[in-house]
Amino acid sequence: NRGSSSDTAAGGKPKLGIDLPRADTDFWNSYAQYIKSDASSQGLNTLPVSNSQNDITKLVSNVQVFENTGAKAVVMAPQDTGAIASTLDTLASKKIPVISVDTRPDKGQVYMVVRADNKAYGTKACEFLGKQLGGKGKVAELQGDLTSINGRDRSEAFAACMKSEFPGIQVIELATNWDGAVASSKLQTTLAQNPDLNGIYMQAGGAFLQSTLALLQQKSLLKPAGQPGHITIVSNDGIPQEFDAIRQGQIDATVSQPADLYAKYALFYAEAAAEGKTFQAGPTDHNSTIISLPNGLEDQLPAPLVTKDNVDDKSLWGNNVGH
Amino acid sequence: MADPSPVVEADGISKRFGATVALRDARITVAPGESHALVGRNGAGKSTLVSILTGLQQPDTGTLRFNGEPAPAPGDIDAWRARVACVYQRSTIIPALSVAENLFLNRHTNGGLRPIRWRELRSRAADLLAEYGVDVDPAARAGQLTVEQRQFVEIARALSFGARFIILDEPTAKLDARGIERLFAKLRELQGQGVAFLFISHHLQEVYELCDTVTVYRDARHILTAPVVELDQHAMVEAMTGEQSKGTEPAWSAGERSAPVGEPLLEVADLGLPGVYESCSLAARAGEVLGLAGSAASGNIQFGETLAGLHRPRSGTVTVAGRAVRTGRVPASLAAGIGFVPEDRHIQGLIPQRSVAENATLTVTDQLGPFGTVLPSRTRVFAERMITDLDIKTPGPATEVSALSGGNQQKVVIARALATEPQVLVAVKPTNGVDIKSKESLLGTVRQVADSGRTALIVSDELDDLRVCDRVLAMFHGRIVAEFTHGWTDEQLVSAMEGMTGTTETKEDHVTDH
Amino acid sequence: MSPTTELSGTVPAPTGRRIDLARFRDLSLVPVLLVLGVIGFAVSPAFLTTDNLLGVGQQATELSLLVLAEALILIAGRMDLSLESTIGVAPVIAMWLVLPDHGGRFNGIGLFPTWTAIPLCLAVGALIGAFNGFLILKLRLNGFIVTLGGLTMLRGLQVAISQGQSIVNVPTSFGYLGSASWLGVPAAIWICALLFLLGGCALAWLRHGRALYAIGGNAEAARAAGIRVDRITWVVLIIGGTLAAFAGVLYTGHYGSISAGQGNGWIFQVFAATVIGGVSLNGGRGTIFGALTGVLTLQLVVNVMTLAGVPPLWNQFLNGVIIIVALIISRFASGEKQE
Amino acid sequence: MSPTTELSGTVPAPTGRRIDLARFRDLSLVPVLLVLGVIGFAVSPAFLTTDNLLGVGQQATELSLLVLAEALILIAGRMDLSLESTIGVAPVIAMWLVLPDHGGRFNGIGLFPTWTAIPLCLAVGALIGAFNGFLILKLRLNGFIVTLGGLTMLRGLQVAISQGQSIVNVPTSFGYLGSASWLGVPAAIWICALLFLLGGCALAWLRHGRALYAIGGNAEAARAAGIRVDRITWVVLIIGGTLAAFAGVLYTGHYGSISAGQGNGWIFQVFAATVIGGVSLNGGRGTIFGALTGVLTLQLVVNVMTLAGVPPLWNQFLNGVIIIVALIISRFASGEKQE
Ligand SMILES: Nc1ncnc2c1ncn2[C@@H]1O[C@H](COP(=O)(O)OP(=O)(O)OP(=O)(O)O)[C@@H](O)[C@H]1O
Ligand SMILES: Nc1ncnc2c1ncn2[C@@H]1O[C@H](COP(=O)(O)OP(=O)(O)OP(=O)(O)O)[C@@H](O)[C@H]1O
Ligand SMILES: [Mg+2]
Ligand SMILES: [Mg+2]
Repeated sequence: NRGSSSDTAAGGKPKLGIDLPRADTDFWNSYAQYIKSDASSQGLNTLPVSNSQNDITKLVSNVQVFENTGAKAVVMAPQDTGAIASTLDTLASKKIPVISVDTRPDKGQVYMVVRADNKAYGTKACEFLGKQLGGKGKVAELQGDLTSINGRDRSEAFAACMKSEFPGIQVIELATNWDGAVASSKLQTTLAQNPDLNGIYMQAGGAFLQSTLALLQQKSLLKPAGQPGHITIVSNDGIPQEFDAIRQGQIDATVSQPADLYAKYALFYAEAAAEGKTFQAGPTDHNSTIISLPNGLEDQLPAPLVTKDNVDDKSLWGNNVGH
Repeated sequence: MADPSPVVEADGISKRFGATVALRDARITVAPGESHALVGRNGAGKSTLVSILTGLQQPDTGTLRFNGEPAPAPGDIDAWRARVACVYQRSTIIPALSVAENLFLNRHTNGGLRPIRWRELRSRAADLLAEYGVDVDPAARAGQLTVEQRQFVEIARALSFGARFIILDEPTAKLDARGIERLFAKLRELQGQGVAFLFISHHLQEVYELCDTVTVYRDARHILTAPVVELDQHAMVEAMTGEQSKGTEPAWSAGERSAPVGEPLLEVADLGLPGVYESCSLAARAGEVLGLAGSAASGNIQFGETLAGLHRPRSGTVTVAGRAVRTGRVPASLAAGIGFVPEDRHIQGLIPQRSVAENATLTVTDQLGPFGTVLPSRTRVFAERMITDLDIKTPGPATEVSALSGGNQQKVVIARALATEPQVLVAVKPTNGVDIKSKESLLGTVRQVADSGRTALIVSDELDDLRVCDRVLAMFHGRIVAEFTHGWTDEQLVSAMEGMTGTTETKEDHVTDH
Repeated sequence: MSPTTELSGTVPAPTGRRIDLARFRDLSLVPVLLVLGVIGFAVSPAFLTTDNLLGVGQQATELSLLVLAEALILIAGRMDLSLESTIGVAPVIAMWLVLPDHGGRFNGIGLFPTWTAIPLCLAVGALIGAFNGFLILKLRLNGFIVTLGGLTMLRGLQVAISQGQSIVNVPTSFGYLGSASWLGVPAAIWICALLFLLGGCALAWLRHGRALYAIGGNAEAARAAGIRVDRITWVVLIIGGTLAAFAGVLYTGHYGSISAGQGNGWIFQVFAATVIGGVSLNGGRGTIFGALTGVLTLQLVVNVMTLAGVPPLWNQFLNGVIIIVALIISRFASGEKQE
Repeated sequence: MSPTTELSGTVPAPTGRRIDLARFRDLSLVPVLLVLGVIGFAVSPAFLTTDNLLGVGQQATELSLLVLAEALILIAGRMDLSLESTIGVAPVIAMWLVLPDHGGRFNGIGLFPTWTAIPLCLAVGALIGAFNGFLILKLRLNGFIVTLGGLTMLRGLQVAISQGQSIVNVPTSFGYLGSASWLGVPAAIWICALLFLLGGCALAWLRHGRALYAIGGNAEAARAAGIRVDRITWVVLIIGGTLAAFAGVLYTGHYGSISAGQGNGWIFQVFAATVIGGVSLNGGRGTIFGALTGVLTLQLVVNVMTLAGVPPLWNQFLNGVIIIVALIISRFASGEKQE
């Protein structure tokens, strides 16, 4: 796909501008692969896919290029939900609809937000952990970057749920900047201080899984579920490595953040938007609900909790990724 | 001598830096055991030749042979060092390292993998320094030494290589009289052992004192080589400058002037900087050039710097034209009309990467345009005037000052001090590293300052500098110990600077014509 | 190689050549910009449109102000890494001071009326600069590490005050400059152009501007020449902080909110732009104009790469390669060794 | 600042006293470490346990190797920012060269047998150092910007090769050193201690080690003394790259995979540790031991803050504050101005 494409769209399809938020995490790479394969299998007419490297200013400049090269709809995943506002306004003024994946912009018109509910992630993790621990114990929470909306939603929901449902559980919050090494180091300290730690909630398996497992392995704390001293671990993302870990009994559960559905419905809505279709709030044909936001609509995709029981479910994206 | 071939033989050497031709088809030959002087005006290419002879730079053209054999490969400095040792003009002391390490840099041990025996190194260093009568702890950081001590470390290092040929590029510029004495003693001793020297200096009497043969360079070319005895000072200066030299007595000589009278323009009362100098008082009248002599540790330099506002004295007052100067602040001193030529142009004098014009006008940026602006046109005009007045050799006012030769750089520093048209010019070693011709003109400039009804204070230990003075005060260990009106003899002044003076000599006229 | 090299044409170059070269030093990135322009033009017809170029210009504004600040500070022989945090924390503190203490998603303490937001923001920037100056000049701490600590501390302060959220409900007055257009060109571009012009003129023709070069070149010599080194350095640090805060104002208007990660990681770009633009890290060298070409180069690289549709995975790699290539071109265009 | 200077280098003080101060310069962080220890002890009984302290030690290993590398390079008067990317890209390239071309989640080209992974990784690090050396010493480009470009480029290369994935299926031989324990102490700690010891001894007692100080102190003078400045600098850059690659080996073993963001953003910490540890950014000064105390300080700060349960929102702020306070303490403990 070359940039100097002619103005006549291939197959008469409208041009779509797609920006990837980053290329250095497993989750977003899977998303990128799905986008690529879905776009080519559906014969969509995409402009060159850009990558904003987790930098809002790059995103804005990429979107500007989309505008200038004739995009009829834009798919983006603004990791900074505030600073995208004026770009959304500009796009709205040019009548270019926007599909926002994974995050919900604070301000500015969007055609559709495609995401799973991050608050629900936190709540699900809390409920699972609370039940497994029988409502008491100590849980370390490996948070993300404090400036990330998704991380914050997960933290808030997790904290709120723990407080109301499982007041007997003490939560130790550890800020990590999405960095596995920082997570490992803080977890190690926490373990030295609280040898009786019996639960861990990792807000991003992609970032923390390997370093946490390596640490626990080194400390001989990776005991199978049911044994005394077992630390219950709930992760988040649903990447294949987490599934492997669940199968081996190293962790107990993860929340599958559906990269495949993100890609699929991002493209679906982009295509629809470019063709001028509209949607209403309410249940959809793909097991989700569209809710209405002050500044647009949001399709809340299902985010199933994966445990040993359903880890081999073929419909989970983590079981289909890659090759 | 078994081998009659010269220790070094350079022929047809050319070297250029951008637009500057530093050497043009130059040659030099030094015979074994010979003490060979190389003289020439600032920028004549002497130091460039040195860096070529020592392998630091490669000539553009020319051949170079040591003892009849071709020179070593350019990168192989060790091989060069075996043939020739050098005291460079620019300091090669590394301040953060200890004295001992500086002395034995890169020769700590024989093998690269053999651990350094520090204790042994220090004792070797102590022995070496003792030969020069330098009393410093070999474990001290070199950065803490005085300029003179550093120079001795440098000299000791070069001489300790055991090379049969040693180059000294202005080694005496940073030494006081006693230091020079010690150096020469050492050099004569080595000469007795058959070591050959190439000696560069702007003090021609040193050439006569030490050397057998002299080579003169001018404008990047070889002019002549002759036995020293066959070339009197006139002829030598003539060869250097290419001009017929005029009378014997320089125009600025203080010889027959009548002592100026009138109100003192500069008055210093009871000035003291703890640990450096104490209760120093002096007064200088308009039209007077006052000398402040003193050896390295006498405190005379710090005294001069204090007048310029670089140090805040503990006690005492400074008055210029009857008005008290706020001490310890350079802008206040400048505003009071004190101009300043600092001791070391590299440290306090120049902004190396800025232009000659900018450096020369640094003190007068407030006069180069309205409303705090600095107009380039005025800056250039101002600088061009300075360049002509002081005869600064530069391609133009926009040239980076670092591309000038040392002597010309010094002139830029003086230009900077004169730019403010100061009432009182405080000049610390104003002719440091400056060639004989430029020295005349620089001292003439200082004299002119006084003659135009202002006053100048020359802080120096160089007798040449002090000869221009109407009056000389000698400092020793932080006190003013003697005063001479014109007509003093070198011996009197030197012994005063060394603290061996009876106070009786003060103010007595020993009129002797020289 | 033997030291007996052969004579190779000793044509005495006419004097003045060196001076001219030195003058062209600031222009050494111009060839790079031209190359980028040609590539951009070849790659996409959208490149040479007003829309695209104005877009590039506006995206460059905030970074360019940081670069202006850093260039001034570097010329004076210092460094300030904390600029990248000032651009975020100054607006946040201003908002915290002016926004009402209830009702919004982000609540302040409502201490000052809303219209004071911009002055307050600038004042915070100045204060940060003054604080850095205090540590560096009074306590004589190492400037690099002080401002590195400052970078972390101020970013942390921003996170703490804003609780990690973006602040969306900024007063319109605060957002105006970053979002308005004057005569069809974004106001931010006008303002930056003006500030660069002012900075450039000050450095070229003002006494205190010239003093920066002297201080950066040899502070001791500047002091001996009567320049108030510490005072001027301090003022420059304060101006730097203020410019960074002002960049924060523009950023906020441009992107519609104060984002929690505002400026995060920019300091590398700031240094890259400043130094490939010819400003020396050792002080005393460089011009504002050179720094500007540095920013434009970096910004054009991103633009051209997006237009060219570089595969996302190779994006960052190419970015790095291009910085190095730009450096090589500008080194050989200026003919000067860089140390 | 008042313009009154101290009299530098006038009177050679009655020897002994000043030298001792200079020697204590390397110890100037020791008071800071003590204070941190006391705070840690007060804050939690878990602080002074073997478990915790060994944990801190192991967490410090990878960073400490980068600091060792940077300290050597800084002492020789250069800088290398790209170390933070070398720690990631070297292992990835090694994996790419040894892993089979099918079957795994990450596929390589299987060019070499698996056991060569570590040597290959080190060789890649050395190559990166050599490449930097080429650009800096042969093309005479500015080292700061070259290695800044290198940082971006290498990080991009890592993303491109690994396709942004973490590489989990590393050969056990590759992961061994980072995860093993010898005599109850992590192998990584033994190895780092050994390397620091070697580095420290080389700098103190070997001619070529001392040459680094001479080069960093005054390269021209070093050259005049017969030191092969460029060659030694080049070797130091290569050693630096190799150490960073080795840090990558330890990292991989320690954290169980080669993560795509390995080392991201570390260079700030590397500089902070090195400089608060007393190594001069201008070259020619500092010791390996000082640098080590710098790393330990940074690591202990994180440890103590975690033990103290500092609220996450204030974490980063405090971190910055502590760096500055440490700097102040060490400045007054050593009694030296830092420039
Ligand atoms: N590296 C260089 N780059 C540019 N010009 C240089 C360089 N080295 C020397 N020059 C120029 O070459 C000329 C000769 O300089 P050199 O230092 O050899 O003179 P010199 O005879 O030693 O003078 P002085 O008596 O002042 O020491 C001068 O004009 C100087 O500016
Ligand atoms: N790379 C360079 N570019 C421009 N000028 C240079 C360069 N290297 C040396 N020079 C200048 O060439 C001249 C020759 O150097 P030299 O060793 O004579 O130093 P100097 O300035 O005369 O020393 P001093 O001031 O101590 O007498 C000096 O003026 C020096 O500043
Ligand atoms: Mg010379
Ligand atoms: Mg000279």
